[in-house]
Amino acid sequence: MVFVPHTEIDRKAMLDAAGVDSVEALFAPIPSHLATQLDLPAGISEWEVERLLAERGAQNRKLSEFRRFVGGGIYEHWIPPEVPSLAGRREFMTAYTPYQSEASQGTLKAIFEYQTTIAALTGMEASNASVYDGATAVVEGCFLALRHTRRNAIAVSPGLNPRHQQVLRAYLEPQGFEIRPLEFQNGKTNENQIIGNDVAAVVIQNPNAFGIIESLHGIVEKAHEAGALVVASVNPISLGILASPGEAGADIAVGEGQPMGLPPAYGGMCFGFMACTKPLVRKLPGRIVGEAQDKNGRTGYTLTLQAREQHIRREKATSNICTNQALFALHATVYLSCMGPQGMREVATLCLERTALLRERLLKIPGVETVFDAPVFHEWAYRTPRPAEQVLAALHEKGILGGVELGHWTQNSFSQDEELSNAILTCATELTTNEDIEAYGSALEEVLR
Amino acid sequence: MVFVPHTEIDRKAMLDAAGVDSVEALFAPIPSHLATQLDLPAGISEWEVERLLAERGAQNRKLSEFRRFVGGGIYEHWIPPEVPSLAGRREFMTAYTPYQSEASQGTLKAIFEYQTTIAALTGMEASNASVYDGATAVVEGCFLALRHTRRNAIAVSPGLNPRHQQVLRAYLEPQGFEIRPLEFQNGKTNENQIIGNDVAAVVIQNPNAFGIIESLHGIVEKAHEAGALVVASVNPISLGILASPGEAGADIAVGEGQPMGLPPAYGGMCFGFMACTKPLVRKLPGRIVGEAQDKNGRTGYTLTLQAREQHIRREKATSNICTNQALFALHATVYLSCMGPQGMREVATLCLERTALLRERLLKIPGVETVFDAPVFHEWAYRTPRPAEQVLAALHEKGILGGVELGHWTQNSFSQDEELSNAILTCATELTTNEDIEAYGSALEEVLR
Amino acid sequence: MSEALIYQRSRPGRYAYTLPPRLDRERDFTAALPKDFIRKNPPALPEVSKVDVVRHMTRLSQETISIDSHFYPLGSCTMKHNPMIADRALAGFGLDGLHPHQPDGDVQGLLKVFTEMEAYLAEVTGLDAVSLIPSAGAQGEFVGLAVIRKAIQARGENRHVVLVPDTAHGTNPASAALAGLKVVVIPSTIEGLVDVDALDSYLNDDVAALMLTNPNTLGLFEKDIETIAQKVHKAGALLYYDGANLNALVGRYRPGDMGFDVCHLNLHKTFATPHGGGGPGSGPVAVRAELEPFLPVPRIRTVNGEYRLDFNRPDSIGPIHGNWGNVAVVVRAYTYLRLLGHDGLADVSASAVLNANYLRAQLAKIFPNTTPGLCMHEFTVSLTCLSKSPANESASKSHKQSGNGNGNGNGAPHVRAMDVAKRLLDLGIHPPTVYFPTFISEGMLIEPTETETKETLDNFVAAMQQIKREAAEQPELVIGAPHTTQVGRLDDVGAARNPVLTFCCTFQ
Amino acid sequence: MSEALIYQRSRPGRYAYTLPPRLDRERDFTAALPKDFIRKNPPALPEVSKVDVVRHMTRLSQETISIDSHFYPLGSCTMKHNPMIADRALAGFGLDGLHPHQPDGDVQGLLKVFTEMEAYLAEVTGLDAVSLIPSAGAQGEFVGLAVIRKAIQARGENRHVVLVPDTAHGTNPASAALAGLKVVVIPSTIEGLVDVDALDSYLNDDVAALMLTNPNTLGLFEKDIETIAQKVHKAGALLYYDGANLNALVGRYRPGDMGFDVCHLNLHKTFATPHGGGGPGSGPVAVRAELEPFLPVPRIRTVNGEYRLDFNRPDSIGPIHGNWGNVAVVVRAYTYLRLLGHDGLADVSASAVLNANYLRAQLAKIFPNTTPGLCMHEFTVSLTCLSKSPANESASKSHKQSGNGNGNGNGAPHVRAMDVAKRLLDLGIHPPTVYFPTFISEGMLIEPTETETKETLDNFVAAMQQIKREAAEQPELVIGAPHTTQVGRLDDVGAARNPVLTFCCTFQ
Ligand SMILES: Cc1ncc(COP(=O)(O)O)c(C=O)c1O
Ligand SMILES: Cc1ncc(COP(=O)(O)O)c(C=O)c1O
Repeated sequence: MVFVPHTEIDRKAMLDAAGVDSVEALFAPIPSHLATQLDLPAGISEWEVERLLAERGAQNRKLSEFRRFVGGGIYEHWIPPEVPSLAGRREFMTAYTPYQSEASQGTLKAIFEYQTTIAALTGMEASNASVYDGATAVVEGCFLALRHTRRNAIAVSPGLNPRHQQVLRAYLEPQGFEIRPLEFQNGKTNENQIIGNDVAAVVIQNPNAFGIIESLHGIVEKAHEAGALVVASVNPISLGILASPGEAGADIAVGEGQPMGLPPAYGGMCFGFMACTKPLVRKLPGRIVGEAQDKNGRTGYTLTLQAREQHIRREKATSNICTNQALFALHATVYLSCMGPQGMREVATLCLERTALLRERLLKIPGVETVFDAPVFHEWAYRTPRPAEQVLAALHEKGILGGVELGHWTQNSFSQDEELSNAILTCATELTTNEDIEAYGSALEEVLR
Repeated sequence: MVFVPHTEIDRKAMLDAAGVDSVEALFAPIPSHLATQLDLPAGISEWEVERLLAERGAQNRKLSEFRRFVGGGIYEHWIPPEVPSLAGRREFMTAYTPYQSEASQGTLKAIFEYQTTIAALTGMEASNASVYDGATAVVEGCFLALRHTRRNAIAVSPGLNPRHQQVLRAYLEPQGFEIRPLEFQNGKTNENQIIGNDVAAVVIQNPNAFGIIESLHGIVEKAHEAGALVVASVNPISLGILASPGEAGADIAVGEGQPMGLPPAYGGMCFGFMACTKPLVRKLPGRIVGEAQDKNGRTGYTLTLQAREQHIRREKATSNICTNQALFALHATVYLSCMGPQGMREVATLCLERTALLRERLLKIPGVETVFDAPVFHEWAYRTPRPAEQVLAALHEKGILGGVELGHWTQNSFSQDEELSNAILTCATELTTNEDIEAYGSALEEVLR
Repeated sequence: MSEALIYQRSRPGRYAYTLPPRLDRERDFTAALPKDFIRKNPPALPEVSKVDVVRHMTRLSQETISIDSHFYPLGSCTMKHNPMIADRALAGFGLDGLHPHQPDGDVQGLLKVFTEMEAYLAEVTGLDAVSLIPSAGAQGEFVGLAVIRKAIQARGENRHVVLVPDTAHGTNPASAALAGLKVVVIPSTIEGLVDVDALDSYLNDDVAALMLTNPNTLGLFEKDIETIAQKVHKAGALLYYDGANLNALVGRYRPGDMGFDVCHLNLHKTFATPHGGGGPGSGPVAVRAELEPFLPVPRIRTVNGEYRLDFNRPDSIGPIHGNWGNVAVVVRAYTYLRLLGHDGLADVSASAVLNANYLRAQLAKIFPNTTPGLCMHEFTVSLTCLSKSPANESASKSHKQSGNGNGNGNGAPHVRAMDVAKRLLDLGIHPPTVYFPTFISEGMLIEPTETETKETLDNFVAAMQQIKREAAEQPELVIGAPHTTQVGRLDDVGAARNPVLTFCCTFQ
Repeated sequence: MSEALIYQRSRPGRYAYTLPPRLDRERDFTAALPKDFIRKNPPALPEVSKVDVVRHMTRLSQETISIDSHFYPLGSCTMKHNPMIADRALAGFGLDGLHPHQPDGDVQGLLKVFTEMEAYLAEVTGLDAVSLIPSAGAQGEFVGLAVIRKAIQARGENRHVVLVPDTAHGTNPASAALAGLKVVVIPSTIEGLVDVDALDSYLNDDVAALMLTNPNTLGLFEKDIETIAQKVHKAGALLYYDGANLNALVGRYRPGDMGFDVCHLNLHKTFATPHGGGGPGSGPVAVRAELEPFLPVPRIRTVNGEYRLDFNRPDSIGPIHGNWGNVAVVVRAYTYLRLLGHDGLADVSASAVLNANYLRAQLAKIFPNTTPGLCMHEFTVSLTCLSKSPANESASKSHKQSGNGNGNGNGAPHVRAMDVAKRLLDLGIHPPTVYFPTFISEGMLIEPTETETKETLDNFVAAMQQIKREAAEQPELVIGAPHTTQVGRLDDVGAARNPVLTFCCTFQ
C-alpha cells in the first residue's frame, strides 16, 4: 500500500527487532476471535478515487449554476486569492495544536494575530483561538455567562438564528439550564423589556435572523441592570459599518466566521469566533495564545491560561473542546489582513447597497411585500400571496436560488410565527450584480403572474 | 492600485527624497511629446477578472467533455497529486534562476536531481536544466552536433514529429545549414542506410510520429560509422520499458517533457529535456548545475560551466537561451520521484496494453485497416475508406476525440505521404478505460456504416 | 530572522483588497441608517499590502513544524501523512460551491457520500448507525454521552454517573460533565489497564456508562475488554469507545465486536485528514441500532430513491451544529477510505503497530522504563532515569512522581522529559507527547504512525541515544534546549500571570 | 539542517505512485516486442515513499529565497510581486484541459484571449502585429531578428550585421548569431548611452538592425532615441527594442512611438508572471505592419466569426515551437493586464521609477558612485569605494576594471561587489544583480520594482549602510559572507574544472 513505506526487507528487519515473526503476532494482546475482515470496497488508485469524487460531485448542482440570493447563516463573499493560497500552505495544514511553542511560532503568531483581529473587529479585549462554529460559539458564550454569574437561565432573542436556538437547547438541556425567549416585535428585539434576575445572559443576534439591524445599546442596558451578561452574536462582515458589540457594551461577542474568507461548502467550513471583555478572560473556553519571553528576553508566543482547559481541569474545565477550527481561523486572519479596516467598510457598504437595490426591485412587483419594515443589512424578508415553497421551487427552475423559506427554517424555535408562512429571506452581497437583481425581479414577476 | 503599496504620505516623502515634486518629473529624461495614454480597457477588480477568465474558459470545450484518443506530441497521463502541490509551492514559483547559490540551494538541488533523473531515464551521462520544449530541444541537439563535428548537414528521420521538423528548419535556415531526410519505409527509419560524410547528426524519434517503435541500434551504428552523432528524440514515458538512447548508443537524447507530470494545457506547459554523453558536456546549451564545496568542505550546488553561456560568451555562446522552463522541469522531477523505476515501468506497460486493446477493437470494424504494420507504443495509425477529416468530425459529434489527422499534420515535412490522406493517429494511455475503447469502437462503427 | 507580527508591517492607508464596484454611486445607503447603528471607530485591523500579506504568511508557514516537513510522533494524535490526493479529490468534488440552504435535490451527490460514509463507518466500528456531524472527537464524546443519557432516560432510569479510568484523555471527563453526567474515576492496574476486579465495586444503578479508549492512552490493549463489557452491560450501563486510538485496530478489529455500544472516531487521526494547526477535525459517532433514534438531527432518509434531510426525529438530542459539521473533513476521509479499501486499512493498523513495536524495542535498549511487552500503535517511555541522583534513580520506578524544577537538591541537575522534548527540536524532530498520560512519570507517549520509514525511526532512536549521552555528560545542553529555534524556552508562568492576548498597541 | 538529495532517501522497492489497474491481466504485451526494443537496466530513479517526496520537496522549497519570502531587487529581472489572482483565474479558465490537436472550434475561448492579448500588446508597444509564441525573451529576440532578416532578404538586400551596444544583455548578441547575423559592438558614451555621433560610422549597407534596450541596462533612458531611430532608418536598417526593461515605461511610453520597428516583451517581467526558479517566461514579439507576414506560424485568422489557426503563411519564418509557446504564462499576463487596465499600467511604471529613484537617492548618500541623475526603473552602484588602498580609490573612477581576488597587494583586503552581495544574504535580502552590465566596475544593478514598500527599501538602505561600515571596520566579516546560509561561498572554479552533474552513486 502506497502510504506504508516499508519494503519487504524493512518489514522483516523490523519484525525481527520487535521480537515477533509475523505481523499477526503483533496483535497477540487481542483475543484472536475478535479479528475480522471488513466488508468494504477494495482499495483503488488515486486516479480512480479522483474520478469517483468527480462523479459524486457531478450529482450536485453547484451555486455557480444559479443566480443566488441565499444566506441564512452562510454567505458567499469575495475571497481574496491570498486566503486559500496562504492558509492552505501545507505546513499550516499538516501541523497540529502548537504544544511545542519553539517549533511552532508560525502557527502561534498567526493565532495571536487572529485573536487581535477578532478583538478589534468585535471591539472586545480578548479572543480565543476559535470554537467549532457559530452555533457552538453561542453555546459557549452562554456557558461562560452561566459560570460567571452562577445563574441558571438564558434569555434568547427570537432573532437568533433558529438553528442556533436549537443547538443551544441541545447543549443546555442535559445540565438543566432554562432557556426563555426575549420579547420580539416587528422583527426586532424589544429594547425596553425587563430582564429577570435569574438570567445569566441575554443572547441577541445582529443583524438578526431576518436581516434586521438590532438596537444593541438598549438591551445591553437592561441586561446589565439585571446583572446579566450580554452575548452578542454578530455577522463579522457587518462590523465594517455596524456598531461593534464592544461599542454597544456587550460582554461576549460570538459569531460564525465563515463569511471571512471561507466558501459556503454546504456549511462545512465554519468556525465560531468568541471574544470577551477582560474580566471574563480566564473563563473563556478553548485555546488562547499569549505573548511570553524567553530567558534572553526574546518575545515569543505560547498557549496560555491552560488551567481553564480539559487536559488540566478535566471535568471542571471551561469546555470540553480540544481540537478546534484553527485552519479556518487562519483563513479569516488572512482575509482580515487583506481587507483591512478600509476593505471591511467597503464590503459592508456594498452589501447594504445591493440589498437595498434588490429590495427596491422586488417591491415593485405586485403582490410582493416586506415582512418587517425595518433597516436591514444584507438579508431581507418578503412575502407573496403564494406559498413560499412554491415560489422558491419556481424560481429554482428558472435558475434562481431565491432565498430561505422562513416558515420551515423557524420551526421548533422561538422565531416560529404564523406571519412567516409565506415569507422568503433573500440575501445580497458584494457579489450580487445588477443583472442578478434584474433577473430575480423578472423571474419573480413571471412566477407571481 | 492594489499592487502598489504606497500611501499618499509615502509617495510624497519618496518624491521629496528623490528631489522631484511630481511623478511626472521622474520621467524628465524622456522627450515629453512621447508620452501617451493607452487605449486599453480600464482596470477591474480581482472578482471581475476571475469572472472574465471563467467566461472565456466557458467558450472552450474541455477534454473532460470527451472520450479522448489524441496525442501527437502532447499526452494526457496520470499526474500524481504531489506534482502540482509541491512544484507549485510559491517559493519555487516566485524565485528566479539561482544566481546566488547560497540562497537557492533548494532550487539548485532540485535541478541537480532533475539532471540526475533525466540522465538516468535516457541512459546518458549529463543533462542540462531544460530548454523551451521538445521541438527546440531537437534544434539544440542539432546545433550541438553541428558545433561538435563542424559539419553542415543534418539527416532527419521522417518519423520525427512533423512540427519539430519545421521548427528545425526555421532555426537552421538562417545559418545556412542543410537538412535532408533519412530513408523511411513502412513507417520506420531504414536501419541500413548509408549516412553521408557531411552529416553532423542523424535525428531519429522513438517511438516515432506514427507511434512505431524504431530500431535505434542499427541507425546508431551507421551514423557513427560516418562520424555523425545521433540525436534521439524520445518519449520519456516509453523509457519505462523501451531501450534508452544511451543503451542504443545515441550521443544526444532530447524530448518533450510534458508527459512527465504536466497537463496538456494546449501544449502550453512544455519543456525540452536534453542529455548527452560526457565528451559533449561542455557544448551543452543552457543552465547546468554542478556539485561544489565551500571552504569548510560542505557540499553545495551551483550553476556551473557558465563559460558556455550567453552572459559570458555572448555571440559565441552555445545557445542564446537564458530563461528556461525550470518550473516544469521541477514538475518532472517530482513526477519521476513519485513514479520511480517501478512506476515508470508500469505506466509504460499500461500504455502498451491499452493501445493494443484499442487497436484490436478498431481493427474489428470493417473498413478499418492499419497504416503501418509494426509494433507501436501508445499511438497507432489507422485508415478508413472515408476522408479522415470527416471521420474525426463525426466522432467529435459523438463526444470522441478520435486522434490526429495525419494528412494535415504531416504537410510541409518529410513525413508527407499520399498514403496518409485518410489516416488517423490514435493514442491510448493508462487513463484509457475499457469503456472508452468500446465507445470508440461502436462510434466508429456507426460512422463508417 | 524571525518574522514580526503582521501588525508591525501595518501603515495607515495601505490595503490589499479589491472589490466589485458600487452599483449606485449616487446614493449613500449607510447615511440612511440610524446613527447608533453605526460603528464609531474603524476596527484596528492590519493595513498592509499584498506583498506584506504574502511574505508574512509564507514566512509564518516556514516557522511551523509540520508533518510535511518533519517527523511528528505526537502520541495520541496519529500524525500520519495526509495524502495530497484528498485535497485534489475534494476540489474536484466541488464542495466549496454548495450552500446548506440549497434544496436536497441539488446536493444528491453529497448526500450519497454521507450515506455511503455512514455505512462504511458502521462497518469499520461494527456498530449500526452513524452520525457524521460532530466537529471533533470531543464533540463526538458529548454527542455519544448525550445519546446515552437520553436513551437511559427513555428507559425511565436515572443513571447519572460516567466511569472514566485515571488514564483517560481530559476530554472524556469534560464531555461527561457537559452532558450533565457525574464523573467517577476508576483506578488502573500497575500496568495501566482497567482493574477488572475493582470495576465491580464501581458498577451500580447510578452508572450510565463506562468510557474507555482501547488501546488505551498508554498504547495498551485492554485484553479483558470482553469481560469488562459483560460486567458493564450486566450492570445496566453502556460501554463507550473513545476512538482516538483506532489506528491500532482499523480494518482488523471493531469496537462493536468487543462489546462497545457507542463510539466516536477521529477522522483527523485514523482517516488521515490534516490537523490544520489545531483543527478542524471530525468526530463521527457510531451507535447500536437501539440508540439510533437519539442521534443528532439531521439524519438522511431515502424517499423515492432521493436522499432527504430529516429533521423530524422526536427522540433526537437535537442539532449540535449550525450545519453539518466539518463536511470538508468528512469528504477527505471518504476519499482516504475508498482509496485504501478494506485491504489498505488492514495494512494501516498492521504497519502502525509494527512501527510502534520496532521503535519500542529499539528505545527499550536505551531507556529501561519503556513499555515492556508488545504495545499497539504507541507506547510510553519514562525518562526518570535521566535524573542523576540516587534518590531520583529510585523515584524513577514509582509512578506519578512529578515536580516542576530541574535539580534534586544536591546540585546535580535533573534532566526531565520536557528537556528531552526541547532538545529533540534542535535535532529536527517534533517531540512526542510529554506528561500525558500523567500515569507515567516523566513520560513520553510515542506514536510513530504507519507512514514513517524505518530510516526515520532509526534517526529518532539515534537522536534519543545522543540526548541520553548528553544528559549524562553535559546536562546543561539538554536543560537549556532548544538552542536552534528562533526563541528559547518561554516563560509560561509569566505569560499566564499577566496575559498579553492581543497586539495592544493597535488599540487607539 | 540542510536537506539531502532525494537520492539519499532512496531504498530499493519503495514507491510513491498509484496507477489504474491493468485491463487484461492474462497477456504480456511487453513480451510481444522484439528483444532489442526493450530496456535492459531500469532507470536509476529515486525509490521513495510519498512522505519522502513531500518532506523533501517541502524542505527544498523552504531552502529557496523567493519574492514571496524576501525582497529580491535583481536588476534587469523585474522581480515584482506575482499576483495570486492570476493562479486562480488560470485555474478557472481551465487551460489544463485543452489539447493542441483539438479542432479550433473547441478552443474559441482561448483563441479569443490570444486575439485580445495580441491587440493589447500592440497597443502597449505602439506596434501593429504581435506573435505570442516565443517562450522567453531570448526566443523573442531570435524571432524578431529572423523576421528582420527575412524582411531584408525579401527587399532583395543582403544586410547581415546587427549593431549592439557594449552594455547589451548577453542574449542580444547570442540571438543575432543564432539568426545568422554578424554582431558588431558599438561603444557607449561615458554615461553609458549610445554614442550618437559615433553611431554614424557604424551605419552602412551591411547593417540590418540596431538592437537597443531602453531604458538601457544601466537603467538610463536613451534620450536621443528619436535621432537614433532616424539615423538607423535612413541607413536602411531596422530598430529592434529589447523589452526587458519596459516596466519603466509601460502604460506611458511606447517603443513604436520612439521609432522602434520590432520589439519583444518579457511577460515574466513587466506582466508579473512568476519566474519559476528560472522559467517559464514568455517573449511576445511585436512588429510594424509591413513585417507581419514574416511572423512565426500559426497566426490567428477570423473566418465567419470563428477564430482559426492559420499555418499557411508563405513568408513566415516558420513555426518556432512545438505548440503555442508558454500559453499558461500568456493567460496569466492577460489576467494581469485586464486587472490593471490602462490606469493601473501607468501606475506601475510611475511607481517602479519612483521606487528606483528613491532608493537611488538614499544610496547615493552612502555610495558616491551611484547613478548620478534621475534613473528609470533601476540604477547602478559601483562599489569600488569599498576597496581600501588609494590605488583602488582611483581605480574606482574608471570603468570596466575587474579582477578576481580580494587584496590589493599591500595587505588590506578589498571588499568587492560579490562580497556585499553575499553579506546581504546574511541580512535577509536577495542581492541585486552583480557584475552586470560589465560597464560598471564592481557594479550592482538594482531594480526594486513598484510592489515594494518604502519600509522595505529603507531596510535595504540600512543593510547597505551596515555593510559599508563592516567593510571598513571588519572587512573579513564581509569577505567571508555569507555566514548564516547552509553552505558558505562555493568553489565555482573547482566545480567547473571537475564537473559533477549528477548523483553518480546511483548509476550501477
Ligand atoms: C484519547 C483521546 N480522546 C479524545 C480526544 C479528543 O479529540 P478531539 O481533539 O478531536 O476533540 C483526543 C485528542 O487529542 C485523544 O487523544
Ligand atoms: C535586458 C535583457 N534582455 C534580454 C533578456 C533575456 O530574456 P529571457 O531571459 O526571457 O530569455 C534579459 C533577461 O534576463 C534581459 O535582462
